[in-house]
Amino acid sequence: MIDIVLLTLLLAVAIAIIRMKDLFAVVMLSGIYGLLSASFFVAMDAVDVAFTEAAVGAGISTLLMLVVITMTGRSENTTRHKPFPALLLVVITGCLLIYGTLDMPYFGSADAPVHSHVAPRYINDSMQEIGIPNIVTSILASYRAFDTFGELVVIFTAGIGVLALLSSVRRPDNGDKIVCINYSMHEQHLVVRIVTKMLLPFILLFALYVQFHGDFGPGGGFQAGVIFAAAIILYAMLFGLSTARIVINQPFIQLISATGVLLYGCVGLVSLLNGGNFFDYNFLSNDAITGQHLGIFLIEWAVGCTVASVIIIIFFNFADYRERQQSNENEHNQESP
Amino acid sequence: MLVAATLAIFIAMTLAIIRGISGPTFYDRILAVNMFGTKTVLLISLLGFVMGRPEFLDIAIVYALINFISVIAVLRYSDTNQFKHTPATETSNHQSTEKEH
Amino acid sequence: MEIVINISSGLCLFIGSFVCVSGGIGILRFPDFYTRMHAVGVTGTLGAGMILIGLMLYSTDFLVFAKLVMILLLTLLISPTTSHVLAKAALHNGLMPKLSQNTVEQSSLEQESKETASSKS
Amino acid sequence: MLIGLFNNWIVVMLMMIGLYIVIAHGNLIKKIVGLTLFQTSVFIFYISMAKVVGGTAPILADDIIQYSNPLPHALILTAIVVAIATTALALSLVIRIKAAYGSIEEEEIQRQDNQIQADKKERKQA
Repeated sequence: MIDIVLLTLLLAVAIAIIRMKDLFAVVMLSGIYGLLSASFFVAMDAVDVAFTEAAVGAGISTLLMLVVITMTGRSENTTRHKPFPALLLVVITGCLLIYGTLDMPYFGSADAPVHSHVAPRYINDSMQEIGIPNIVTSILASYRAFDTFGELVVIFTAGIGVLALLSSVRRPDNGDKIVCINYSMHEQHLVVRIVTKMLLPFILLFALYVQFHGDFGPGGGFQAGVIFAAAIILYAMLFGLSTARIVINQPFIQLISATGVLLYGCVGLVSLLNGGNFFDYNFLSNDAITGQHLGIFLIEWAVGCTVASVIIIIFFNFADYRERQQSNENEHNQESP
Repeated sequence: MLVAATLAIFIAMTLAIIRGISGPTFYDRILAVNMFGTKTVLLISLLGFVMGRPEFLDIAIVYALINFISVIAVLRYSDTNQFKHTPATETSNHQSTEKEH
Repeated sequence: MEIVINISSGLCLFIGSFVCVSGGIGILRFPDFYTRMHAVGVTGTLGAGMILIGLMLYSTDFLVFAKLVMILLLTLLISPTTSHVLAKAALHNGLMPKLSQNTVEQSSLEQESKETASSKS
Repeated sequence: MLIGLFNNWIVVMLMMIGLYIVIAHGNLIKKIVGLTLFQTSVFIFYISMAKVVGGTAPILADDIIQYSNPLPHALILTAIVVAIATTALALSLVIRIKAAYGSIEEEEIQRQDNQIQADKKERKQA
């Protein structure tokens, strides 16, 4: 029942997104869309996914789009090209897909093909084989560790891509002006600054809690990384990018992101050298369960480091590019009259 | 009572979405998103109790934090000229609100 | 004893949901941004507080109780802050409250007081 | 049938809305939002596939027999983080396009490209 209401709301928001011309409104609605889909994931028992989607879909992705909109302009061109062929194509594809769903098993049926293949083994045996209660974590970090390694490398590569596209060597003489912009912008936000100072230690502690609690409840490296990055982003937004860069400078964070991937790979290599398969944690220690615990612990740390640092890198570069653009514009405005 | 409270939260969420869509100024939209976020925190807490496993309240904490961060982000990055409030930036016909301006 | 707790938690939940719905109606029906924000700011904190207290009375586990307390504290801290920042940003970026026609003088007065306030800060 | 397949139909509609935005809108940011809708619809599809009626979240506890399927959860969890990373890459491309062309409307970019091509041809003929 809950899922039907949530899905209907999702559909309404999506239709509203098509019709909006103001890109700012589109981004705000996509934030609502992220929150709604995360609530849907909770209603579907996917607590780990809801955790991630809440932090990523509703928080970070909205934030990044917002930063970009402030650089690229807010209003969309009203003319759409070829709306009718597009509509026709979409309707035909949609009808075919709906025809395809008629053969699908009904929602929630326990004998659907998905539930008959490997899932029973994960549910029944993971406690004996891995020894941690959260099945999602044991699948993610142990049974399908190689998969997760691939995903981590994708995230790392995306971070490198953003660096390659946006980063530049900072000219030292430009720094003062940027500090000036920051200063004038933030001197009035006293209340938020104080509240943020109170909240920041709590957020960082909570990220660590999520990191370590991932074996027993919803959480783990991905979520902890995103929450940690969100805390740093909050700091950078309110206290200025240059201040945040003093806390976490660019080479350091780049090093951390690479270290994460390296650590992940090394865990696999060590288990290979100890006589097992790649990512076979049973061989990390004399006792199989201890080995599994050690492997999952290390891998969650590797994931957390890489995710946090890549998201921080992405945000820093976006915000940095924006500040450089703004200071260039200011210079231009000062010269032109 | 839990189910009734969940229903009430759903109604409040729907109203917030309507305000978020219809808008007129972009502050109304931020307000709607903010309210929607608070209601989502409550919904998640309630859902935990309705579904019988209330130990996953960590998610609600994350929601509260993320909601704060996104509102701060919106306000932090709305300092450029294109977000200055002028009647020309209005998207719908509620412009009568700003006649005095 | 159990009955008392059940009734009081039900009462808290009922008050909380009523406040939440009235806040929703407020955000939809009020004429301009500031009054809408008033509706959301007041009902958001109160409604969330009542519902969370109701859930606390329901909870049997200590950890669940502690997490609910944490959410309540966060809401009490965050919700007023966001309202404050939002109103301030709206005023700074030139969104004026909707006033009835015969209080235009008042609006100019307000403009002045705003300017003095911003020069002070 | 209506209740049994409702989730799938909504997923199809969301997916098609995303596809329509990607095809029919010229603004690059809107296109990225459309892609996000498309991605999220896939996530919803997987997660609603994993649900078992009467099951609870796949975190083992003593007194629970029926769990939802944890495998799609693990897949989607990583997919969400990958989605944000790729979206960020796309957004940074948009920033560079804006810097190079001064616009993020597809038609304007195409027009400028054609202009450059035509200029080159003219120069060659000359």
